[in-house]
Amino acid sequence: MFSSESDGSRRTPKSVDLTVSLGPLRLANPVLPASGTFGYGLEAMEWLDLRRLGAVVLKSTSLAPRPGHRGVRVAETPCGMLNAIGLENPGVREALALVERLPEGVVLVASIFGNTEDEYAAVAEAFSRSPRISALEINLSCPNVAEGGLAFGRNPEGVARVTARVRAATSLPLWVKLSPDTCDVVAAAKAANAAGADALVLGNTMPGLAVDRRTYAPVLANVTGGLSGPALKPISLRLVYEVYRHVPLPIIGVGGISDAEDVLEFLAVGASAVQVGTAALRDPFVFERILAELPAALRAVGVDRAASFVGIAHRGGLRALAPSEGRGEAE
Amino acid sequence: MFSSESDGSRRTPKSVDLTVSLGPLRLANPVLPASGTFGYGLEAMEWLDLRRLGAVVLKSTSLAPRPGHRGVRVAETPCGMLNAIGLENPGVREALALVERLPEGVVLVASIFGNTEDEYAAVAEAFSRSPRISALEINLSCPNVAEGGLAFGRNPEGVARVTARVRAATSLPLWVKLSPDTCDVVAAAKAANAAGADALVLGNTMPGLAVDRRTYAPVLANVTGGLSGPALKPISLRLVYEVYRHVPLPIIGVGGISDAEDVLEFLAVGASAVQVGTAALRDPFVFERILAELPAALRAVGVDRAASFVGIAHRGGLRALAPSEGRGEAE
Amino acid sequence: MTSSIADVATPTPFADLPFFVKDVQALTSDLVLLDTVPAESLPPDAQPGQFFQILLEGGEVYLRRPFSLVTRLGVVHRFAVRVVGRGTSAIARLRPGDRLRLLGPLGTGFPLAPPGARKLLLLAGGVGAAPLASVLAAVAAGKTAFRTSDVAVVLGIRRSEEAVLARLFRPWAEPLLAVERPSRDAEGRVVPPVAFPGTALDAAFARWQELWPDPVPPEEIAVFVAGPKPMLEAAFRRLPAAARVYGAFEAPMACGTGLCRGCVVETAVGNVRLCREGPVLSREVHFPHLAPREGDAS
Amino acid sequence: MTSSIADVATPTPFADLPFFVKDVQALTSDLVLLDTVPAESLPPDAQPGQFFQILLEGGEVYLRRPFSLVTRLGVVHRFAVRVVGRGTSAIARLRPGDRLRLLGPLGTGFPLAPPGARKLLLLAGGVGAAPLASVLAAVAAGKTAFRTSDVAVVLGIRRSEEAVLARLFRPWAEPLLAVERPSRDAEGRVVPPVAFPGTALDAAFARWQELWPDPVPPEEIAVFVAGPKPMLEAAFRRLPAAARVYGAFEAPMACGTGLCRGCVVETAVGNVRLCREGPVLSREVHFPHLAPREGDAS
Ligand SMILES: Cc1cc2nc3c(=O)[nH]c(=O)nc-3n(C[C@H](O)[C@H](O)[C@H](O)COP(=O)(O)OP(=O)(O)OC[C@H]3O[C@@H](n4cnc5c(N)ncnc54)[C@H](O)[C@@H]3O)c2cc1C
Ligand SMILES: Cc1cc2nc3c(=O)[nH]c(=O)nc-3n(C[C@H](O)[C@H](O)[C@H](O)COP(=O)(O)OP(=O)(O)OC[C@H]3O[C@@H](n4cnc5c(N)ncnc54)[C@H](O)[C@@H]3O)c2cc1C
Ligand SMILES: Cc1cc2nc3c(=O)[nH]c(=O)nc-3n(C[C@H](O)[C@H](O)[C@H](O)COP(=O)(O)O)c2cc1C
Ligand SMILES: Cc1cc2nc3c(=O)[nH]c(=O)nc-3n(C[C@H](O)[C@H](O)[C@H](O)COP(=O)(O)O)c2cc1C
Ligand code: FES
Ligand code: FES
Repeated sequence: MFSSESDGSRRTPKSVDLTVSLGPLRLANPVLPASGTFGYGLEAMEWLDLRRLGAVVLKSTSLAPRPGHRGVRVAETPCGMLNAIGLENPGVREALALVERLPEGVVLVASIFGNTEDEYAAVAEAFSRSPRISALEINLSCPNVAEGGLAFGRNPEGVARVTARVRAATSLPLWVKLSPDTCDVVAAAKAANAAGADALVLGNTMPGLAVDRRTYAPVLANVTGGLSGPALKPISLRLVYEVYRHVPLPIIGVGGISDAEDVLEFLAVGASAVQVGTAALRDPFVFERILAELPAALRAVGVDRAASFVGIAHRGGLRALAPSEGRGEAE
Repeated sequence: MFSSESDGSRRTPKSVDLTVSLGPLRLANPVLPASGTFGYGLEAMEWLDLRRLGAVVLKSTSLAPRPGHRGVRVAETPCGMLNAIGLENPGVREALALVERLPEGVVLVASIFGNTEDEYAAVAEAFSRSPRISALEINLSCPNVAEGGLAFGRNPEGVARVTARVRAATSLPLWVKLSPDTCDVVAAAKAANAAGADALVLGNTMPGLAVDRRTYAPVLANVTGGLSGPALKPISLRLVYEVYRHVPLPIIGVGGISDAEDVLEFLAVGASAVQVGTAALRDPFVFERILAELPAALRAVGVDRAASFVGIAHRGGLRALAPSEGRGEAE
Repeated sequence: MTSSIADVATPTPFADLPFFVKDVQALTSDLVLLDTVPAESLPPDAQPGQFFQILLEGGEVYLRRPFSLVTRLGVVHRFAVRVVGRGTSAIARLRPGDRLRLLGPLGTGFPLAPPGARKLLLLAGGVGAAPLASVLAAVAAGKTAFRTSDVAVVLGIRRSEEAVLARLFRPWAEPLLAVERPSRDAEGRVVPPVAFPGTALDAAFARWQELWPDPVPPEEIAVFVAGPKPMLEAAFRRLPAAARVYGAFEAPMACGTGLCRGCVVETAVGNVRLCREGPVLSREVHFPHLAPREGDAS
Repeated sequence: MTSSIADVATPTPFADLPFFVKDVQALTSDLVLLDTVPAESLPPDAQPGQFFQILLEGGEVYLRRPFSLVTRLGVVHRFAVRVVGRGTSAIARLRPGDRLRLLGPLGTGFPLAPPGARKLLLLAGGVGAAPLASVLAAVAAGKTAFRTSDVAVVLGIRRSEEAVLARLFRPWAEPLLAVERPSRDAEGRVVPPVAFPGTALDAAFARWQELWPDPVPPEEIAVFVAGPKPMLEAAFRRLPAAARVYGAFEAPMACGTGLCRGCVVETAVGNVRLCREGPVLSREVHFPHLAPREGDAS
């Protein structure tokens, strides 16, 4: 009664089940790299066994190669960063050749991007022909290119059109990635659901700008870029929370996740899995660290299945866990 | 040539002109407290001479008193915070009585809020009858209340309707405050301009959520709250930059400003004045500090009028200043 | 319900000053004593129960963290900190010579002369000992209407190892110790042996007669309570209605200066800010409905 | 233009390890020497010109900051840091015992045996001395195709006070010093008196004959350049086309490990990442168009 910390009365499950189901796809664990912060996996395989990851999400890929933006592409901001890479990628043909170099047994999710609905469909078809690719993620929301993504992602009609078009072009599990820079994220999520998405990825970067204090011009050559990292976390947590209440699709949370406790926060608000982006730029060993800490973190809250923690923030938090499962309320 | 820092070749103007014009209103300097983080000025007058501020923006006020949200109202996030105060305020009649206690010579801007267009107009009329109030700021964007603000602020039509209605109800200078959580901030700004706004306040908090790591429930009793502080700065800078290019109204920048250098960043992207919110919660003496540092900061970049720095990021940054004005390019 | 906006009884003179860490001493696995010294000049004198908002340099956390001043001995400002999260963990990792900023003193503390009270009972729960130790120090310094011999201290702790918190009072009095989940020694005796097994409130009632040699009528007793919320509530509900009861409350704060209305609690007199009208609130004024009706068994 | 995505010549074995600050020594008002020692184990050996990504604990800045390793002497990893912004200011404020994390060694450094080269010219601008000092240390340690006597060092500095940077080379060689804006002593003489008044490149051309006792044909000379971008460009444009010229480039980086493509520059062979294919790029491969045409006056 006199102190508010919890104590030894926790149950400590011996082994923890990390597997997650994302619609038709079952993953060994919920920890994935985010698109664009992991290339095609070829660098990281030098220091990381990619098979340990729930899946690898590839860099967003377009039909033809894209050189990306010139000049300064990254800038630091308080507790985060801006990027304006400009979706540099070698095009879908070369991308498919690159993933051939990855070891067997790595679950691959291709992130697709197009300037037009036709292009989205063409990229989807190309990836779908590869037996290496297990799912597609539609990048509807990259704020760094004028033509494509964001225009579609901002309103539910655009989301529905692209999703339906890609749905018709592939039989792979289909994830739709939405951004916080939208009129109404719940409406966009519902549109994706109606158009055949199997899961939602929430969210993406938020458009921002950094000023160079030596020149007082924008740091980025592209002027604006996408805000990512811990600064973004509360925004992404809110997207997941809101969509979880209204749309019955599995959610993959992304935005500012840096440690196992962050993963638990996203599971709690309704994500079934998570993606880690910027934190992997700061610490290339972050995946090992999270995967090592996650079982203990789940045990510490008294659950033995990651899946049973999903959405508990909607049910009162730890209070929701049965006394036998969960450490109970702290006092 | 061998090092990239700038050096002694700067011109150092003796005195610096901090006055700014915001349409019909002229302020002695560009540093204002933000609405909701300064109450009605009565606390701060104990430790601060309010007449030193460019103006004082009052807590958003509704027609009738509002109790605000219960329970936990604030939460920390990486480089920022969430608030869900719920627009607690004593109603316009009591607000007018409170400001009577402020010393003469303080320029007051009333922030108005309503659940309906009628209520906005009624609050505007009430404040307009007071000789103490120099301008009105329409809070269209508070994310903490279901009924009012955000619904209006999110689309250009709502912005236009409320602005026009308030414009008709007052002859005071009229500021419209917009949020980053909008479909299209430039369209909203244009709508405010067309409906008779004299200045734009950009931006406001962004909806977010924090999870309590002891209970894994949302920290805030209201579940979601508005993200403010340094984490928000890149988002607000981007709003100011974009609107400055497209709308010919003076802009008051707000979001994460904590020091004189931050003020310069906002002036550079196009703000004529700034508001400081969360930083004043962290440091109640922040205004004195900024006002003390601002002349030197402006001198350091070689300008002797704050106004002549406004928008230089759109003209190439310091390079834009004539060699006699500005320290020139740092190599 | 918003009656108290800017209704400030007394203007609060406070300063924001740089301090150095003098010492960080671990009391238990999650309790530290933080001693700080001003780098430039002294802040204004604090009233017992007032607090400081500590700013950690380096950006590990963004907002300040509120802590009750335990004592000021010479220039040393002492705080007792329970490690519960990110900010308090950072405090526990501080090293001598590290810099902090201290904003304060803030808020409204305990009354120095509660009307009608001859005796004072300090009822501390865990690190709630901090603000109450500041009361005892003020008593010993002759700044209140009480003499040290008028004051009884009951300290409730959760685990036996927290008995070290008694040190905060020890310069001036030996608290009656209550241990909620006592350890036992090899012979099965409660450790420390003098401790009452139970809560501070239980201990106070059980030993009520021993607190002062002569019986004192409740209306002549003031009780200051500081501890977790359930303890405050239980004290307000169970202590005799005639006693003057004051509690030191806690709520998450952003500013600590009354600007943000983040720390507001609902009371009988409307919304009050714990950082300004509080952190010390009076049962009589703010929570009269909690008091037992006259004659109720406690 | 994206030819180089994941085309990695050699896998880069690196580690992310905790280090302690051993010493932070101010060289000038904005230059510090940072000596660090591993808290647990040693990172892999660095090639000259490779860099480490330094993570500051405490959250003052979010991303890591890239710095060339100057030398590793025993377990001491030394960096030379120019204070230009928030992160480098935080580094300048570090105290012995503070913790850091070092990720590295990263990137592709200078070639140890540039084809055909018998002599080596190190052309340093300001804190560009850091990566070139690491080259000289490797030469002295017998890890390259050169002997110390094959190496000439020209150090260009902006202001006389930066002459202390010569210390970085001094264990092994005395650099020819060029001062762009020299101070003068009471008698109007350039300080230090041995210095050439002008840029490092000007100095190199003016004293070309003196760099080595015997004349060396350009095709037998390798030139390693490190300094601000205009210096690199000038060197690439003016140094004889037959010489093998390599430059250490800088760009804002997020990851330093090749993941983000934030540090990409356009070259003759497409977009290359400075953190992986670089930071050392070769004029021949990456910027052949900059080389003067054979016979051009420099
Ligand atoms: C007036 C006052 C006096 C206090 N005196 C003491 C004291 O003497 N010793 C002591 O150990 N603790 C004291 N506390 C509680 C202490 O402020 C919190 O434990 C501390 O802020 C938690 O910070 P954290 O970063 O470790 O926790 P986190 O949970 O990571 O903090 C997140 C946010 O929540 C806030 N928060 C969390 N718990 C509390 C709480 N109980 N009260 C206020 N804010 C909270 C933090 O300030 C921060 O803004 C006092 C609180 C108040 C309001
Ligand atoms: C491979 C490499 C090796 C380097 N070696 C050295 C060295 O040995 N000594 C030294 O003093 N400096 C070196 N630099 C430059 C050094 O990294 C920057 O000066 C430093 O990152 C600036 O950080 P800041 O926070 O002080 O500046 P800020 O301007 O506040 O930094 C903001 C952001 O911009 C980035 N940034 C700014 N300037 C540069 C720059 N010139 N290069 C890369 N990123 C930059 C920062 O890393 C940070 O992400 C090197 C850079 C690279 C790429
Ligand atoms: C350098 C960089 C490049 C990115 N590229 C892509 C991309 O190609 N496709 C995409 O969908 N998202 C891209 N993102 C967004 C991330 O996938 C992720 O949604 C976002 O950064 C938020 O997560 P984080 O805070 O963990 O980084 C990129 C982010 C960064 C920082
Ligand atoms: C505690 C708190 C209360 C706020 N209340 C209001 C309000 O009543 N009206 C309003 O327009 N904005 C309100 N805001 C938003 C601020 O005015 C400001 O737009 C926002 O916080 C961003 O600026 P900052 O990062 O400097 O705080 C509030 C912000 C905070 C933190
Ligand atoms: S904490 Fe801001 S008003 Fe109390
Ligand atoms: S810094 Fe990320 S790829 Fe080079």
